[in-house]
Formats: sequence, C-alpha cells, structure tokens
Amino acid sequence: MGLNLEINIAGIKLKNPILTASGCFGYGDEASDFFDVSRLGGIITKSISLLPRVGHPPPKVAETASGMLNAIGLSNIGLERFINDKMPFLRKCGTTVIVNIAGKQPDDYAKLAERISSLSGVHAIEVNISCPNVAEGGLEFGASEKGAAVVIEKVKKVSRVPIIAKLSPNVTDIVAIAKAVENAGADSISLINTLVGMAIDPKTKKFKISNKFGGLSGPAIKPVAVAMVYKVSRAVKIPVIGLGGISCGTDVVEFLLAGASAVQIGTACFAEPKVFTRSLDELTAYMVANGHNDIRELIGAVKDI
Amino acid sequence: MGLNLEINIAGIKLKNPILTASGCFGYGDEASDFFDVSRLGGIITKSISLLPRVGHPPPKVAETASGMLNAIGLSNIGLERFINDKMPFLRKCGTTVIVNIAGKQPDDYAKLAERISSLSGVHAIEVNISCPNVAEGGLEFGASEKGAAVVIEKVKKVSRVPIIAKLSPNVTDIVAIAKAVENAGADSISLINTLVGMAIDPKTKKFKISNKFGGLSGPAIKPVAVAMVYKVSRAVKIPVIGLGGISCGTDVVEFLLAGASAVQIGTACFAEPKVFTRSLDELTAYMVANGHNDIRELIGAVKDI
Amino acid sequence: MKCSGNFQIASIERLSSNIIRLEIDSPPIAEQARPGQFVQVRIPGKETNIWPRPFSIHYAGDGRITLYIKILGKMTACMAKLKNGDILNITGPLGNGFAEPPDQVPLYLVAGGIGLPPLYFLVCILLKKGFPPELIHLYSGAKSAADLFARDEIVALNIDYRLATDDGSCGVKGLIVEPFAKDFEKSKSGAVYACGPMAMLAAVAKIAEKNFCQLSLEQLMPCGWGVCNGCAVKLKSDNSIVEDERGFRLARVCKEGPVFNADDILWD
Amino acid sequence: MKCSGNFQIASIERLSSNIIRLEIDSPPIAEQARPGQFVQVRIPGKETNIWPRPFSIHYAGDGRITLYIKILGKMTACMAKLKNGDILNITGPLGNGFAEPPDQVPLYLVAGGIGLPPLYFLVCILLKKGFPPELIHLYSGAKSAADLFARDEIVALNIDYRLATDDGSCGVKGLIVEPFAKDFEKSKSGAVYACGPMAMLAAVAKIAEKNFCQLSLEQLMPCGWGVCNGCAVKLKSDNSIVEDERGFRLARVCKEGPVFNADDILWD
Ligand SMILES: Cc1cc2nc3c(=O)[nH]c(=O)nc-3n(C[C@H](O)[C@H](O)[C@H](O)COP(=O)(O)OP(=O)(O)OC[C@H]3O[C@@H](n4cnc5c(N)ncnc54)[C@H](O)[C@@H]3O)c2cc1C
Ligand SMILES: Cc1cc2nc3c(=O)[nH]c(=O)nc-3n(C[C@H](O)[C@H](O)[C@H](O)COP(=O)(O)OP(=O)(O)OC[C@H]3O[C@@H](n4cnc5c(N)ncnc54)[C@H](O)[C@@H]3O)c2cc1C
Ligand SMILES: Cc1cc2nc3c(=O)[nH]c(=O)nc-3n(C[C@H](O)[C@H](O)[C@H](O)COP(=O)(O)O)c2cc1C
Ligand SMILES: Cc1cc2nc3c(=O)[nH]c(=O)nc-3n(C[C@H](O)[C@H](O)[C@H](O)COP(=O)(O)O)c2cc1C
Ligand code: FES
Ligand code: FES
Repeated sequence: MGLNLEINIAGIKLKNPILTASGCFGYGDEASDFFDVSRLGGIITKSISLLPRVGHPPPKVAETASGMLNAIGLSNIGLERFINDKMPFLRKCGTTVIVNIAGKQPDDYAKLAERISSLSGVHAIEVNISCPNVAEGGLEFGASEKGAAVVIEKVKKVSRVPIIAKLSPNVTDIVAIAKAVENAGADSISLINTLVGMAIDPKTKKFKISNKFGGLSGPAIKPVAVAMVYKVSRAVKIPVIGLGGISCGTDVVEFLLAGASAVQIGTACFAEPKVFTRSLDELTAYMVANGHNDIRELIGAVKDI
Repeated sequence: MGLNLEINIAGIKLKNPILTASGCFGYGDEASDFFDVSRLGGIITKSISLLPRVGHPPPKVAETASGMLNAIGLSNIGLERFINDKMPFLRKCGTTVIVNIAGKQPDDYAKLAERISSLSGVHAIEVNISCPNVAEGGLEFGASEKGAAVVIEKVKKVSRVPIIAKLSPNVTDIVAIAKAVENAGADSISLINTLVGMAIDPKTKKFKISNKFGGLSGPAIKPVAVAMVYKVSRAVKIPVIGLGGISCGTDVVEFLLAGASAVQIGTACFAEPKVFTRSLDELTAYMVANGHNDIRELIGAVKDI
Repeated sequence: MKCSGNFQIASIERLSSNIIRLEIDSPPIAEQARPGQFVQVRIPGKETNIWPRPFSIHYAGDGRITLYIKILGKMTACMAKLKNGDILNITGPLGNGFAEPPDQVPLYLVAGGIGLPPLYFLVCILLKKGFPPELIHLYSGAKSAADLFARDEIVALNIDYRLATDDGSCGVKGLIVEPFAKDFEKSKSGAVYACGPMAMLAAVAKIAEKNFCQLSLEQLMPCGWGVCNGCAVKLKSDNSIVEDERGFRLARVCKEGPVFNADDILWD
Repeated sequence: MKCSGNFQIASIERLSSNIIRLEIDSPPIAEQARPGQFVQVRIPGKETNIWPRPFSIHYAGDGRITLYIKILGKMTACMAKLKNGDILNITGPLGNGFAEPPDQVPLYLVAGGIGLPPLYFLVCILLKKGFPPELIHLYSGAKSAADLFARDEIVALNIDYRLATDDGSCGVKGLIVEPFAKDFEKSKSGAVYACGPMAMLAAVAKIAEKNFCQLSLEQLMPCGWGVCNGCAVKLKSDNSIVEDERGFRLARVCKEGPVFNADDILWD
C-alpha cells in the first residue's frame, strides 16, 4: 500500500504538499543544477510585475538571529521576458506551476492575471498583496480588508486559473483579512509573507540594508506563521498554504497539524538547495513511523494538551 | 572627563539606559543573588493585577529558533501582597523602580495606578496594554487606538507618577497607536511586547504550551522591534523605550541609534543573570571607542546608507 | 552569593552510548552545593538554544562539581562533543536541596534513569555526617544497562543497592518502583526520597503514603533562578503566596523546588 | 550537475593569527572547479547563521579543494576551531570563473588580502596550459605580514611575485596597487585580473583603462546559487535582462559573477 502525498488545493493537484516560496527560487531553472525539480509539489515563481524592475540598490539583505532581512524590492524581469525566457522551462518542469504576481494598483494585478492565466503551463496564480518592501507589491492592499478584497475580486474576474491570496502577517487581525479575500473569491490563502524589520550596524551607525526596512524571514518567524495558519485555517473554508521558517520535514508536519493543506519553503533553500527533497523524504518517514497512509490525516490534526 | 550615561525620561531619572523587562525579572529580589542591582538603570516589575493570579497551567513555555514562547498568563502575587512583600526590597534597591500593571478593564488599570503611584519608592508606572496571552493583560486595548487611549487616559488621570504605555507589536499600524497614547497623555512609550506565536510538537501532535498561543520573545524578534522603535520614535515627541531581543551592549546601541532613549532586557537574562551589567560595560566601551561622552549623542543617530 | 560564569571542564568521559560524566572546576559553586540543587549549563557560542539546561549536582568537592548527563536532544548532543579544558557557562547552585531525614529511620531512595545524581549526593553527605549505611536503601532503575551509571561509586558506599531495568539487561527486570514497593511494604515506615519521571514519582508517593517523602521534579527551565515563572507546577492550595479561584497554587520548580514534599503535589 | 553535500576536512592548518588553510575531500566539486569559482560553506549543526559563507577555490586537484580563510567574524571563527576529519557542508562550484587572457600578453594579477586564492588558481591553470611564466606578474598585498599567505606555493611557480603591506612588515610598504601601477604604466598593455576590496578594484580598473580587465567582486551571499537576488550589484546599462528607468541593471554576483569585466561595473 503506497502512501498518498497528493493533495488537491482549490482544483489544483499537487503531487506532494511541498512548494517553493516566491522570491526564494528564482524562476525555477537554477535548481535543476542540484536536483530533479519534478519531485517538488510545485514551483512558485518570483513575483512578476508588468515591467521589469531592478529593485532596491544593494545591500539588499542582512543576516539576523535565526533569520534574515531582505529588501530585494521585487527585482524581476517583467511580464514579457518572463513569458519568453522562463515559461519554456516551467512548461516542461514536470510539476505544478504557480506564478506569483505583484502590481502597483488593482488594475496592474488584473492585467497580469489575465495574461498569465491564459498561458499554457500555468496552473494557478499567487497574488502578492503583502510585500513589505515596496509600494508596488501591495502591502497597502494586504493591510486592510477592503484593499485585499478589491485586488482579489479584480483578479478573480479575469483569471482562468485558481487564485491564491498571499497575506501579510503585519496586521492586527489576520482572520478578518482572510475572510475578506475568501469572500472576494480567492480559491486558497497562503501565509505568511515576511514581517517588517530593520537592522542597524553599530560599527558604521548605518542601516544594514539600503531600503532601511526589510522583510524578516527564516526560522525566527516560524511561531508567528504557525499561529496565523492555525487561526486562519479554522476561520475560512478554502485551503490554507503555510510558510514561514520551514527548514525540515518536522516543520512541514507542524504546519500541516496547525491546519495547512500544503506548505512553501523559502529562506531555508538558500543554505541548502536540496531542502525540498530532504523535507519530503522526512515527511514520508514521519508518516510511516506514525502509521499515516494519507497526508490528509495530518491536516489540522493538532491535539489539545 | 566622565561619560554621561544618565538619561531623563518623562521626568524620571535613569542612571543609565538599561532597564529590566517586565515579567523577566520577577520583583527584583532574585537578582541580588548574582549582582548589585543598584547598577541597573531601573527595575520594571512583573505585571501586577488587582488580585493574585495563578496564570495558565504548565507547560507555559517553549523554546523556538533564537527565541521562546511564553504563556505565563500574568501569574502574579496581586496588588496587596506586592505592596507588603515586595515593595520593601524595591524601596531600598538603589535604583529607579517602575511598576508594570495589567487589568481586565480600564477601571482595573485606574485602581492599580492610583494605589501604586501613591506608594513611596515607585518612580513610574508601565501600563501593559499588550499582553497577548490573556484577556486580562489588555491586548484588546493595545490593539486599537481607541482602546489604548481609554486606558491611558484613565490611568493618567489618577497617577501621581509618570506613565509609560507598553505597546503590542501585533498591530497593522503601530504609529497610530503610539500617537493615540501620546495624545491620551502617556509620558513615554515602551515597545515591543511579544509577538503572538504558536508551536506544535510533531512527536505528540500537541501544542507545546497549554494556552496554545504564546508570546514570542528573544533575539528572533529584534528586527521587528528595531523597526517599530525607529518608526514610533520619529512620529511622537515623548521618549521611546526599546526592547525585544536585546542580549548585549551592541544590541543596546542598535536600539539607541534607532531612536530609543532607553532599553529593557528580558529573555536574555534567563540564560545570563548578569546580562544587564555586562551590556552596560559593553555600552560604555562602545562610547569610549567611538568618542562619545554622552549617551544622548547616540539616540536616533542612525545614518542613511 | 550565587555564581554565574565560565568554568573549565576538568574531565569528560563517555560512559555509554548515551551517558556522559563531567567534572567541572568551579570552586565557588562546589563550595556551596547541597544535595538536590542543580546548575544551569550553557555552551558559550551556541546561541541557537535560547535557554541553558538544568543538571543536578552528582557530587561536589575539591573545587569541582560532577554531573552525569544523558544525551537526549540538541544541547546534550553538543555537550557530548566537548573535550577536557573546554569552557562551560554555569549558573548555580540553584534551587533548594533535600531536607535531611527527620530521624535515623530507614532511608529509601528511588532513582529513575538520570534521576540518580541528586540522590547519590544526598547519600554521600548523610554518610559523611555519620548516618548508618545499613539503614540506606538505594534503588536505581533505567531502561537498559547502558542507561545505568555510577555503579562503582555506589557500591563503594556500602549501602543496600538495588538495580532494575525495563529489559532485564541489568538487575531485576521491570520498573524500579517494584523492588522498592516490596521492601517498603515490609516496614511501612522510613523516609523516602525520589527523583525520576513524573509517573514514577506519583507511584513512589502513593507507596510512601503518610511517611516523610521528598520528590525532585523536572520542568522546562528558561531561567532557573526564579524570574520567569516558566517552570511553575501546581501544588495543593495552602493559602500561600499565589493562589486563585481554581483551588491550586503554583510553585517555581527552580526556586521553591526542585525538591517538594510529596504531600504538596497536585497530581493530574 | 552542481553539488551540495557533506565533505570531510582532509587537513586544516592555522597559518597565522587570522588565516587558516583548509583542504577538503570533495571529488565531485574538485573535478568541476575552475579559477574564479567559489563554494558556499556551512558548519553542520551551527544553525544560528542562516546563510552559508562563500570562499574562493584556491586550488582543486586529486579530489580535493583548497581554501584559505581569513578569520573575520562568527562563522570563520568557528571554522578556525575545526579539526581534521570534521565535516563541512559544501555547495559548489558556484559562479563563473575568469575568462582566459585574449592572447599571450603580459598578465597582471592584483590580490588584495584574502583576494589571492582565485588568482593563484588562475595562474596554476594557465601555467599548466603552457602560458609562459615570465609573462605573469602577481601582486599580493595585505595589512601586515600575518595576513599574507601561500608564499611558498607562489614562489614555486617561478613567476614575477611582488608583495606589499600597509605597515611594511613584508614587501613594499604601502598599497599593492602602487607597484602594479608603476609596472603597468611602463607597458600600458596586457591583461589584468584583480580580486580584493572594492576601493582597490576601482583603482585597478582605472589603471587598466581600456585593457582586458576582469575583477572578482564580493557581496553578501544568502544563497550563492542565483535564487535570492540578495547579492545583486549595479552594472552599466546594456539593455540586458533586468533594467529600469534608473539607467543601470543588476547582476547577481553569485551567478553572473563573481567575475565581471571592469567595463561593466558602475562605480558609486
Ligand atoms: C532540576 C533538573 C535537574 C536535572 N538533572 C539532570 C541530570 O542530572 N542529568 C541529566 O542528564 N538531565 C537532567 N535533567 C534533564 C535535562 O535538563 C534535560 O535532559 C536537558 O535539558 C535536555 O536538553 P537537550 O537540549 O539535550 O534536549 P532538548 O532538545 O531540549 O529536548 C529533547 C526532548 O526532551 C524533552 N525535554 C527536555 N527537557 C525536559 C524537561 N526538563 N522536562 C520534560 N521534558 C524535557 C523535550 O521536550 C524534547 O522532547 C534535569 C532537569 C531538571 C529540571
Ligand atoms: C565570491 C566570494 C569569495 C570569497 N572568497 C574568500 C576566500 O577565499 N577567503 C576568505 O577568507 N574570504 C572570502 N570571502 C569573504 C568571506 O565570505 C567572508 O569573510 C565571510 O563570509 C565572513 O564570515 P564570518 O561569519 O566570519 O563574518 P561575519 O560575522 O559574517 O562578518 C564580519 C564582518 O564582515 C562583513 N562582511 C562579511 N562578509 C562580507 C562580504 N562578503 N562583503 C562585505 N562585507 C562582509 C560583515 O558585514 C561584518 O561586518 C569571499 C567572499 C565572496 C563573496
Ligand atoms: C530574498 C527573498 C525574496 C522574496 N521575494 C518575494 C516575492 O517576490 N514575492 C513574494 O510573494 N514573497 C517574497 N518573499 C517572501 C517569501 O516568499 C516567504 O513568504 C517568506 O520568506 C517566509 O518564508 P521563509 O521563512 O520560508 O523564507 C521573499 C523572501 C525572501 C527571503
Ligand atoms: C516569560 C515572560 C514573561 C513576561 N511577562 C510580562 C509581563 O508580565 N508584563 C509585560 O508587560 N511583559 C511581559 N513579558 C514581555 C517582556 O517584558 C518583553 O516585552 C518581551 O519579552 C520582549 O523582550 P525580550 O525579547 O528582551 O524578552 C514577558 C516576557 C517573557 C519572556
Ligand atoms: S525557570 Fe524561570 S522561574 Fe523557574
Ligand atoms: S546570493 Fe542569492 S542570488 Fe546571489
């Protein structure tokens, strides 16, 4: 009897619940140097904007305790070059392809969604309304129920593929935002994006990143992410994709138990390109050791103390 | 020429900018076993409530990457026993004494403030409107401008000593809350309290703490704290006391550069009771090495890259 | 004055696949240490673990403390890799030790696994004070022979020494509570001390009933010096310092404990 | 196929107070390595540092790579404590190497401090391919004699080898750019390679002017394999892949670099 690791999220089939986090895996092509990307549950691309963006000037990153700050500034090659240069690889990568989009205003998102959802080989769109580093990137939308709903509604109207709303943790009431995007038609919710942070170097008295503020990611933020996944997955009916600080199979299990139907890994792959396949192997071993045949038995299965 | 480490915050004199964080230093008496507490810039007590509280059942804590979760649940000996059993020590501890208070409703805060501010030996009150773990503890107040303002106004009306409003980081717009408590009469603002977090043990499938949710503290949250101190200190006129993840003199400098006029150390003293005096020595060494005579030269002195 | 500082490892020995023995040169701690007290240990430079780890003092003398450590998780695995001369950051001695037995009654000491050290130290001190060895019964149990340790040291004390392992690889096969129960049933009196897993302690407390019985508890310990309240456990209400409507009070294992009278403990 | 895995330290040597030399058994990496490429290194179990650290390959052969490491901060301090047989996690080889010189012109290689390794490796490979040693001029500078290394290895190559230190403790007193400038002024032609601090590279680029000139840059490197964009630097606009209205483009030092043509770099 084989294990079932397959999971359906809002009509997209994932061969396993481990996806790559946007902005942490380029456009998917670099990883082929290290492992067979078709083993991934899915690839989520760097946020794509209508026009190419250089992003913020260096330094764009800083290391923090069990985490890092980034203010990449949504540096990306833009819609046209993405379609021409990157889609050919993604079309034959052998797994589910989710394209992450970011815009300056709701109409940008709609334009991106319309075009991208019509491409062959794109299975879903993740809408980044939560990037803390740039105006474009939509934290202004992600920070209010109304703003979030407007973007998702517009995108939903034109998209031919399911829509995943990626939420920001930098809010007072994540459940309210989650319900707002659910009502606006989102097929799934992913969270969390990075926490707003800052670091200053006492030696130079300067900010450690040129943009002053950056997004905090990595194991440091995992407890915040697990709490939000738990709250949101109990409050909405659409499936939740969890991320934030995952670096091994045990972390994947923690998010599934909290209520995530799938997960993404970001920062951890910087140090270890093969973290996805290692975590998948560890997840499988956990299921065998604990007598689970189906990944769905783990989702939301946390028990009171 | 001696160095000046002294700082005035809202009319309270601190002999140096390093204070103990509430809930991380008991009522001040335990530390005498390890060092001369009169070297501290000040002692901030565990949150005191009107009646004694046992708090949440164990387990109350969990270790996380470069941080920890706690749901102590404001366990404390209550107002009367605090006055009888703990004030005698604090009165002769040789440094500034700040009593942290927490209530279920605004009137509780007012009662506590009235009584405590009339005690000899109390120099200021820190108002905890930001504890994420219990209804009592006031996150409901700390999460909205209105709620925060109401509590601070009531407290301010009856208090004979300066009031420090301790803010929660679990909000969309920390600056709005900061301005609200400033307008309500707060003499100073301290931030940040803990981030809401959760941890699940895949081995047992249970929550790691009985309360499910806990407050995240320690080096993991330092970037979030620095960002908020920077934002708030530029938006209000009252002095800001910074905390969150400080564990050495360099961290103290980072918070001062970001805009804090003083700092608190919490989680780091668990592992190292003498972290306060070590950090003070390191701060002094930094000032000497960088040619600063006065601690005030560092406050808000961060430079653009 | 309690101590918190860096001290050097005088000797480190791997006794079995999962037990190490450490001697640490730490005169200011060794001088003050009493049986039942513990130290908080950190490895300087290992910052991922935010908390130090508590270990009971197995013996203190000649400016040294001895610890026995079971390799369980992250920190103990790192400790197993240390070498003579390496530095550890140590805070202690912490907590209250055992109270001395009320009289020269038979002593029953029950150790579950890594719970042996504080009991061994107690026996050493009592013998030094002239307590008759023939009144002392020490029960030491563990999963398997590889988890038993300090056997030569105990044999040298000339006390009644009994062993049990879950798998029968050493001593009686079964739980260590069983031989203790059998012996204690006979006299039904004496002083009982125990340290080990909660389930074992509950069983011991039940057997000891109304006799003098002190138990050393374990809890996660963020600080170990009384300031965080993280280690608090429920005790029966006694109108003492922190109490609420729920009919129990909390005591800090690190400060009011780790040793408690069995009577005070509220078993779940 | 690039490699990412655990490999054993074949030899580790402390050369001075702040330089160590490492040889690592890593056949799949050693076989592919080209001069100018680097590896990302992690110490398994050291989780506080979230990123690995990049080090240039000084030499590769017989299934081993050689690294020279300057002790600068947290990770390099930990590396200094490693022993023969310890395990490192290594990803590589990463980045593009140096391009070969356009012709058998005089070669000027300028190394600032710990920038020497990729240049040494380049010289070795060129010599192996028959490039005449008498055309090769290697300039190696550092703060002080204790920061200079691999001197015997270089002397054995029979090339023109010049040293400078800021404090004059070895070679000429002053910046290494100065002797290079003097020599280069004479011929005003040849191929230039440099690796070292940004200010030194800028000076070298200015001196080399319109000649073939390749520089190896340093940046913070979260990933090293092209996925995070954290290492990006500004290059002059060339209508290439990522460009915006601000008139420059970004290139990833880890992927498009670390070696760039001096002409492409946008100096601040
Ligand atoms: C007062 C006291 C005295 C002690 N004396 C000794 C001693 O003499 N020798 C010795 O080897 N150990 C002793 N311990 C236990 C020791 O502190 C733990 O084994 C150690 O902290 C494990 O650290 P780690 O990082 O290796 O494991 P971790 O990675 O922290 O934990 C591994 C697993 O063990 C569990 N765990 C760890 N510590 C505890 C605990 N205190 N209570 C319940 N579960 C826990 C964790 O939840 C986890 O599942 C004592 C504990 C206390 C409180
Ligand atoms: C392509 C490349 C090749 C390299 N090759 C070598 C080599 O062969 N040998 C060698 O010793 N070093 C080399 N380095 C530099 C080496 O990566 C750093 O010295 C190392 O990362 C320091 O790590 P640490 O944890 O000890 O110091 P940290 O604690 O990380 O840093 C200490 C101080 O140095 C600064 N710093 C660290 N790394 C960099 C950087 N990359 N750019 C600017 N400032 C920095 C930090 O901001 C901090 O102030 C190379 C770097 C790159 C990018
Ligand atoms: C360097 C970097 C770049 C990122 N870029 C994007 C992005 O373009 N779009 C997006 O939605 N999220 C982006 N993120 C956020 C991640 O997708 C993820 O939400 C966050 O890092 C938390 O997960 P982690 O802790 O596993 O990294 C980026 C994160 C990092 C570290
Ligand atoms: C165990 C524990 C108990 C705490 N109890 C209180 C409390 O009673 N009142 C309060 O205002 N803050 C309390 N806090 C929050 C701290 O004062 C501080 O805001 C937070 O821990 C961040 O600082 P740190 O990272 O230095 O610990 C507590 C924190 C911890 C870890
Ligand atoms: S461990 Fe902190 S009070 Fe006991
Ligand atoms: S270091 Fe990540 S792209 Fe270069």
